[in-house]
Amino acid sequence: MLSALLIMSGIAVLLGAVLGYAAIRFRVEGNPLVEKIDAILPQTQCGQCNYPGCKPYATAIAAGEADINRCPPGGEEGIQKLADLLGVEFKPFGGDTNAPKPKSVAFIDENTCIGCTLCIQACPVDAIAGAAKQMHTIISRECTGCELCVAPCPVDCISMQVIEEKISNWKWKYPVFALTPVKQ
Amino acid sequence: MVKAAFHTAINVLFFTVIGTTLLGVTYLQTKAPIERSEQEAKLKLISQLVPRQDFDNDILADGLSLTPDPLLGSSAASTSYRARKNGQPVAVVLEAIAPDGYSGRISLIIAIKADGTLGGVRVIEHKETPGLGDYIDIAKSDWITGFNDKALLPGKDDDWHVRKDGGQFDYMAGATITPRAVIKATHKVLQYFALHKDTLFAAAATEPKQEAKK
Amino acid sequence: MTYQEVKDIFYNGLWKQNTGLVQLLGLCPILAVSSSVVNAVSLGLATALVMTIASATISPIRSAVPNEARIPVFILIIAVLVTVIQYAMNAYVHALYLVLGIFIPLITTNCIVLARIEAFASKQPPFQSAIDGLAMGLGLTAVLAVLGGMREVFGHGTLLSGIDMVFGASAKAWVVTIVPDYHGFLLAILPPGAFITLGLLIAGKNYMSMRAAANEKKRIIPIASAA
Amino acid sequence: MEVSRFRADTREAVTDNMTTPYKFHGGVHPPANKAQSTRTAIAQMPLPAKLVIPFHQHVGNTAKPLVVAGDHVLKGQLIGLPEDGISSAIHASTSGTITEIGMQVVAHASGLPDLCATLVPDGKDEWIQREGINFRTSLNADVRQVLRLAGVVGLGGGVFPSDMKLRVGKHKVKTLVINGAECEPYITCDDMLMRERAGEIVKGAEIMRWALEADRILIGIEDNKPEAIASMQLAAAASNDDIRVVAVPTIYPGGGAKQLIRVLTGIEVAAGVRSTDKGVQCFNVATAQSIYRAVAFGEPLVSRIVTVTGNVQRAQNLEVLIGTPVSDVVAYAGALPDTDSYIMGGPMMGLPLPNAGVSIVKAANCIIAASPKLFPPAPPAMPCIRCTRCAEVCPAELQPQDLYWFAKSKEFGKAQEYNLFDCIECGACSYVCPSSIPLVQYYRFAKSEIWAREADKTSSDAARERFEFRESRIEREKQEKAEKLAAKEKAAAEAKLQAAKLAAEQAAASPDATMPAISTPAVAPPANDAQAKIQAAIEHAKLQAAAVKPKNTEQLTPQQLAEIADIELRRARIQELAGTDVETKE
Amino acid sequence: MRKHSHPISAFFSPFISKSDSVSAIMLKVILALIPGIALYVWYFGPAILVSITLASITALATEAAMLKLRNRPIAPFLKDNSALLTAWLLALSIPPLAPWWLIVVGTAFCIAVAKHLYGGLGNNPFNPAMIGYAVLIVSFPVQMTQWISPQGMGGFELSFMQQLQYIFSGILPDGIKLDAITMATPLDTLKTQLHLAHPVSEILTQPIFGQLAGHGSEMVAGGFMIGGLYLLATRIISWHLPVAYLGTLFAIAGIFHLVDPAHYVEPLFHWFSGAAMLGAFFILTDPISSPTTHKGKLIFAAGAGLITYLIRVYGAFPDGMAFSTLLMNICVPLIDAYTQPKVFGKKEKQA
Amino acid sequence: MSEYLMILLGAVLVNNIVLVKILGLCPFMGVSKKLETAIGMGAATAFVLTLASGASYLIDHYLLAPNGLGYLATLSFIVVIAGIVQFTEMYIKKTSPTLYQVLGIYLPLITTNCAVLGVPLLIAQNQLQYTLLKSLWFGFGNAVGFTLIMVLFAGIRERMEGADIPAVFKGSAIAMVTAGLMSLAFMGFSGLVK
Ligand SMILES: Cc1cc2nc3c(=O)[nH]c(=O)nc-3n(C[C@H](O)[C@H](O)[C@H](O)COP(=O)(O)O)c2cc1C
Ligand SMILES: Cc1cc2nc3c(=O)[nH]c(=O)nc-3n(C[C@H](O)[C@H](O)[C@H](O)COP(=O)(O)O)c2cc1C
Ligand SMILES: Cc1cc2nc3c(=O)[nH]c(=O)nc-3n(C[C@H](O)[C@H](O)[C@H](O)COP(=O)(O)O)c2cc1C
Ligand SMILES: Cc1cc2nc3c(=O)[nH]c(=O)nc-3n(C[C@H](O)[C@H](O)[C@H](O)CO)c2cc1C
Ligand code: SF4
Ligand code: SF4
Ligand code: SF4
Ligand code: SF4
Ligand code: FES
Repeated sequence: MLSALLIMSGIAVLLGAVLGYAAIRFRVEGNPLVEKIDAILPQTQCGQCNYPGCKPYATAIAAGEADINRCPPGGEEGIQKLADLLGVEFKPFGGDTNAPKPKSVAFIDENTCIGCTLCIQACPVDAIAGAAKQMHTIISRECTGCELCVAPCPVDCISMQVIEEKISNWKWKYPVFALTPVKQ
Repeated sequence: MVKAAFHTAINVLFFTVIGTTLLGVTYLQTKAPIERSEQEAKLKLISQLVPRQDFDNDILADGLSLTPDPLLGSSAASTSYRARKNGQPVAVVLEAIAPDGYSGRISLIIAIKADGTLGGVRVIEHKETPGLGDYIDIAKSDWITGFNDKALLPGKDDDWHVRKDGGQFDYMAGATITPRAVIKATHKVLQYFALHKDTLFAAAATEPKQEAKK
Repeated sequence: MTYQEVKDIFYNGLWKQNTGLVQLLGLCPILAVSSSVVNAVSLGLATALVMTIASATISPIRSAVPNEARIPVFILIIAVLVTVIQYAMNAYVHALYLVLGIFIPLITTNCIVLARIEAFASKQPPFQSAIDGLAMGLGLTAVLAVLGGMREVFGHGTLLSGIDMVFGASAKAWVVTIVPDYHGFLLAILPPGAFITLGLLIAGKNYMSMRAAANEKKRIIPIASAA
Repeated sequence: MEVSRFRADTREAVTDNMTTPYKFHGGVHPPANKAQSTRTAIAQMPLPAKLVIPFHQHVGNTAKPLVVAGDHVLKGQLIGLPEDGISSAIHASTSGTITEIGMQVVAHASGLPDLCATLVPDGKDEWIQREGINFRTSLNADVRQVLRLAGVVGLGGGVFPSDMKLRVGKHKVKTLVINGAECEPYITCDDMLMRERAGEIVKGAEIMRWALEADRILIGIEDNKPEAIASMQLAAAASNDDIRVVAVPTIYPGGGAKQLIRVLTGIEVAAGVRSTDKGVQCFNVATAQSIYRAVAFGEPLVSRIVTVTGNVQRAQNLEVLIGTPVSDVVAYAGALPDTDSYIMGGPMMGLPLPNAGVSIVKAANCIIAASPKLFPPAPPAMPCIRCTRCAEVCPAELQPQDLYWFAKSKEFGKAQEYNLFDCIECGACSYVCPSSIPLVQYYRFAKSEIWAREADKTSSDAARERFEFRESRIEREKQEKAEKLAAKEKAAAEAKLQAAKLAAEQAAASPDATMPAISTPAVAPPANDAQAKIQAAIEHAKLQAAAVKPKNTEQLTPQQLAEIADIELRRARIQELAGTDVETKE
Repeated sequence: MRKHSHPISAFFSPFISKSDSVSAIMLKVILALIPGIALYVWYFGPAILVSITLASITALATEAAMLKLRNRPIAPFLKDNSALLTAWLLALSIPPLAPWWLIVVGTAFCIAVAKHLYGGLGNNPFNPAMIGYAVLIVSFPVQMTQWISPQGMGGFELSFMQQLQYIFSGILPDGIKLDAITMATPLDTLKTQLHLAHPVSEILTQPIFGQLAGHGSEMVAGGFMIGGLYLLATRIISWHLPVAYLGTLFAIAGIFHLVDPAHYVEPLFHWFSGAAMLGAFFILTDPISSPTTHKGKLIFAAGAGLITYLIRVYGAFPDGMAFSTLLMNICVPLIDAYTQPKVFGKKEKQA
Repeated sequence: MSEYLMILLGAVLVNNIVLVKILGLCPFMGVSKKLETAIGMGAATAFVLTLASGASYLIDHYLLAPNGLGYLATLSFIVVIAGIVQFTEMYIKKTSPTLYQVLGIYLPLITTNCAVLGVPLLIAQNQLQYTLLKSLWFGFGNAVGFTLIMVLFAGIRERMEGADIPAVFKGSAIAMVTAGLMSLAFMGFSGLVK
């Protein structure tokens, strides 16, 4: 019994010392996971995930506080990528998140705009150009479609327009198999 | 830093000491029942070969360590147990190994009565093909009981083969390697017994660790 | 703690987060000792016991353990519990002890034990933790029992063989022969059979969950898209 | 076997010493079906009643329209100006009136409309004034500018602006390859062109050789076109340049630029590598001819030779004005009644036309009238059985079955790893696939998805950058504000020491005035009255304007500035048109 | 116009094609089995035809049932002949006199589990027929070792009716024992006898051995080889697999034989016994479960050859064809991934 | 020499720790979705397993057995394993931050890998009568066996990503079946090492 205690104590003390040392010597700093998650998020910065932007959402996922299925702009594909990265199962959008919408850009009705600059302040990616009292315009190439500028406009001159399919952005479709009966 | 390490060490130490103590206590508490269970298990096995009513000694205490012998197929020392009634030898239980099973060694225990007939054979461990070669296992078939009461008869060595090879033992079609191995091993043990009969029964029940003379 | 909470924990452990079918933890014993119902259930119960006690023990002391020593201390406690159970089994159900062999000490590294402690017991009060440990352990036992039953019936055509190891020789009569004169589909007893049968079980669970989900949504999900 | 036939043929065909015969991996031998359309000489297609000329007929940016509806144009008049970067010019194919500039369905796989000019001919076919230049006394850049404004693009199917391909790069171009292989079944436009206008082709090749400063010219022609080979040899012999006509084995896709270069020179040009970096450049024979016409006569590309074949009564080659409706062309050749669709290009790589109303474009080397009998629909696709027949015929030496597997399951990263972008979409794999899998479709799908994703990625990276920049800017401003505030307070405190209470109050109020109004509109607009509402908002905005300085106008790119200017201009014009009554526009 | 209302239509380039269909390819492979089967019938009686029939029926029924369960169209897949081919190969690898349920269980298992759980034709990582064989031999070793003796060599030759009766009811004609109609196969006999420490030269004098390997079975193997050569000639299989497999087997067996002829038979014995020929031309060549690159095929088949030899000589099973195929099947994805050929223009050396 | 070869072949092929001995299945199932992580996990486990075999042999042979303290086997082994895992984590973090990033989340899981405790326990049961060197070698063999199977399995799983697997079998169910068929194939090696 005594020898048992001695031996185990010896092992334990050694182990404890190693662990204690390790804890200080090799403290984890920063979380590289956040960057990886953030790289997957679409950077629309829309806040539909209930976090103030993509990075905070990424941080929350990394900390295990948020589910991976809360970003509508990322679509199911985004969820799949997050699931792959984190080694968890794919899950469909939760009931309370907005359904993913087709990609759109904001459009300012130039004749109504009063140049109030409120939308400029709302846009998270500086995609609206214009000076005070002058008409504002959306740089559509830089607009992420987050809709954050729509609400603040006092004259309701901003509308979201679905990006329509043109020859320049047309994509080849997935070939359909005649073999598989499509069950509805 | 050293302090933190120290703190962790103390913590682990604390739980280790408690755990070890608990284990020590458990060990002491279960030591006796475990020994009893083990002996019971052994006895149960032996009594399949030598009926309990046939002996009256403490058979497990009457052990004899045997040096390795080609006839036993063993490469390490093994123990034999002697059954006696009223001090008279009744039977000896030997461990043996059939090295040439289909997929490896087959461990056997073999009881030989004092008169040289087999009390019985049991397979303790084998790796033969399930469903084909494993009929030597009493749990699968009673083929192994075919050895009961067989003995070495002068000039009848040819009997110690499967029927296919001209012997007296049955086999299952499609798997003869396994029975051949078991029969051969048993045959050899009987030969060992014939050679060492006296030493096997000689020693008194007092000293189980005593070596058999060669 | 309300009745509903307890119910939820049990539902979680037995079905929704089932260790063998969903979390895929604790697979080694599930696959290795499920060749008969008796082996399976025995080990399952032993594991459940360890989980219950371990969860209940660790929950109150969790704050006393420094973070970097967490896993070693937890696993140390588990190891002690397991060894105690191992010796008890050796003493009182010796035959079973021999059959289960190395898988008894290996309860220590059964992933689900530590996983539950990390995920649940180290965050919840003792009673809840104990219930969770029990529920998870019973979930494991349930999978083991079903798997053991399936493999035994497929493989040997019997059920409950080896029951005498637990309840003594008289229990031999309890063995049920499902298919008399069965040829024995050995594959089911062998390791490949273990994997494949568990695969089928998981698929079965998926099927039921999908059916339930489909019923909920009141529409049929197309099975899969393209060929 | 291939090699030996190659040798035998080339020995006949090549006058001077031969280039080493190389082979490329794979390839298939589909039935040629070329005899039908080579029976008659190239004919001139009569003027159609209406031409629809797309502004985007080439690789690169859409040309910028220079005309508006109602304008009268002459044949060869520039109606589309090349945009910056890769682009090319568009011309009126005949004289007449532009009746519309608008979106019309064009010959594109999407079946979507694109910007086109509709031209109703006046029947005079009156050329605009034009004149050639002497290239030998010009600068390379000038010649290329001529080609750019003449709208010369690759007529081998690639429609890449030819002037871009004639730039002299870092690497010396040793060999100029002229592609007369015409490996696709059915198509004979190059064959007929070589038979009838070999001299112009060779002259065009001389211009290109000069521009590229290449050492020699190799003209590769498949050995199933002996007449073309003979005619080209004759023309080549008349040239002073080092020109060799080489008969190459007939195998599809031997006319692919990479394959032909490999066969003629042994050089392999990998995907993503410019062939000029390897010392070769490749042009189609028809391109050569149109370069000659553009340089020597100032003639822009307003027509091309089109093979009309398939389910028609009179399969033949026609010289067709760009913009002629396909329906006119097939009607001229006499489409048979069971024709149910039209293919632009050959049966291996061609494009099914969305309808017969689309017009002939510069890429249209062939129009095949298709009937279910001629091109029976493919049997339903079965799963891939990994038989690797596709890999055996793939000229790019890919593993099409793997690419298919990844494309099918949308594992695009893997597909790229397996060199998806090396696929030249030749269709040889689909041609031999026993499971009848539309392999090329899968590759096209995967490629366009990957492109789209890359675009998404770039824009999301840009968005992140801008977002982070904005965050840091706001942070900085906050800090500055706080500092200012602190300074003011300090000042106020000092003032208090010296001056009266009133003065102190004034000092305390002043920071409010300089604060940007981030809060919601404080002025409640009068209900129901839009005019008043806006008026109020304007008032409000005016209030803010004093404090707010636009925060993101400093770092705009020139493009963005141009865009804004553009919009301002339009706004001004709209306001001009509609008066100041902006609201009524609603 | 043809279905152009939507941008996606089934009508896309290439518009022409020249190809066998999948079912034609499978049919040709089935036909190529016929010489071997004919010789099989000649030497071992028509029982094999019964197993083939049973296997075919089971395979088609299982295939149809699984397709139905998976909600896939049934007709095109039933007509692709792949299930039939699997069935034939499985039937050829189990003892023809095995009870009827054996082949039924084996076929149903391999079609349902090894093929359809993975998504059916084209998706299975393992060779279905060999999965069937492996399942049967580990589950029913007794039944799987009752090989028929060639031309009544065991003492009695069953008539067709008697064979049928035995397969379906397990009843033998009066007075005939199982031993009289079955015997260990050549490979098995060799193994047993070597186990009993007889030298090769002595073992091979037993009547069940013929010129090269087993009496009769060597001819059957020859028949499969002829069928295999037909497949090679028609380019349905590539040479890499059979050549690498037989070559490796020959080389290893040759080395062992040269070193110790008393314990190791000559290489040709290995070629013409067991399933080596069948395997080299029909089993390893299963396109779906073998690598697609040339180098990969060589590695795959050489590995299979090596493992076959090891199992035959040292392992617990008399023949290693099935297990070596399955073991190499496991490696296929990695082999494929690491043997990707360099593509056009990206080779190290340029001409 | 040939004995060592047999130990290695036995551990890697014939008695493969995962497919035949059925140990270490949780990481086998959990971390085999991607080839890259499977390789990393395999390598890290291999390292710990080999070291643990040697260390526990030493403990068992020199500390426990002479003092009749067999009942401390599980406890002492697992404590040592936990220590080695921590050490490995430390070491990797220090020497190769990139590898650490790949493996980071999996490293602690090694502690609860049955194989890592199972192999030392097998050695301690002493049926094999190994020396220190052989124990290390045996541990290494099992480590190689584990890694090999992980990698091959991950290869198959990656390929199956594109397969048309019935919905109910997608994911872990078909992975189980695959593991079963692999295990079936590995039965072919039985008997190779007697
Ligand atoms: C998979 C397989 C496993 C076998 N396992 C055994 C076995 O465990 N024991 C045995 O004696 N024979 C076994 N055999 C049969 C032997 O190979 C050999 O055929 C048999 O022992 C010879 O018996 P016979 O003399 O009755 O023909 C097995 C055969 C096969 C194919
Ligand atoms: C599969 C394939 C086949 C081709 N066949 C021909 C051909 O037969 N003749 C030809 O001139 N261009 C052919 N091309 C186009 C050439 O690759 C290349 O784009 C052209 O020769 C370059 O000349 P250009 O810029 O003058 O068109 C083919 C391209 C591909 C991908
Ligand atoms: C995977 C597979 C395994 C086989 N196993 C054996 C075997 O173990 N022994 C055998 O002799 N024949 C075996 N066969 C069957 C032979 O290939 C073939 O049927 C042979 O011609 C039968 O004659 P034989 O077995 O008497 O040589 C097997 C076939 C296959 C496809
Ligand atoms: C050359 C060739 C060999 C084949 N070999 C096998 C085989 O060994 N086993 C099998 O089950 N199917 C075989 N098949 C059939 C088919 O590939 C098989 O059913 C698929 O594996 C099922 O997805 C073969 C097919 C071909 C063309
Ligand atoms: S929901 Fe919006 S803010 Fe949130 S992660 Fe997605 S894009 Fe970013
Ligand atoms: S312009 Fe509007 S919709 Fe677009 S990014 Fe800015 S705030 Fe979002
Ligand atoms: S030809 Fe078709 S079936 Fe054959 S490997 Fe290629 S894609 Fe698959
Ligand atoms: S289409 Fe692409 S993959 Fe197919 S053969 Fe041509 S180059 Fe190869
Ligand atoms: S239970 Fe063995 S590794 Fe998880």
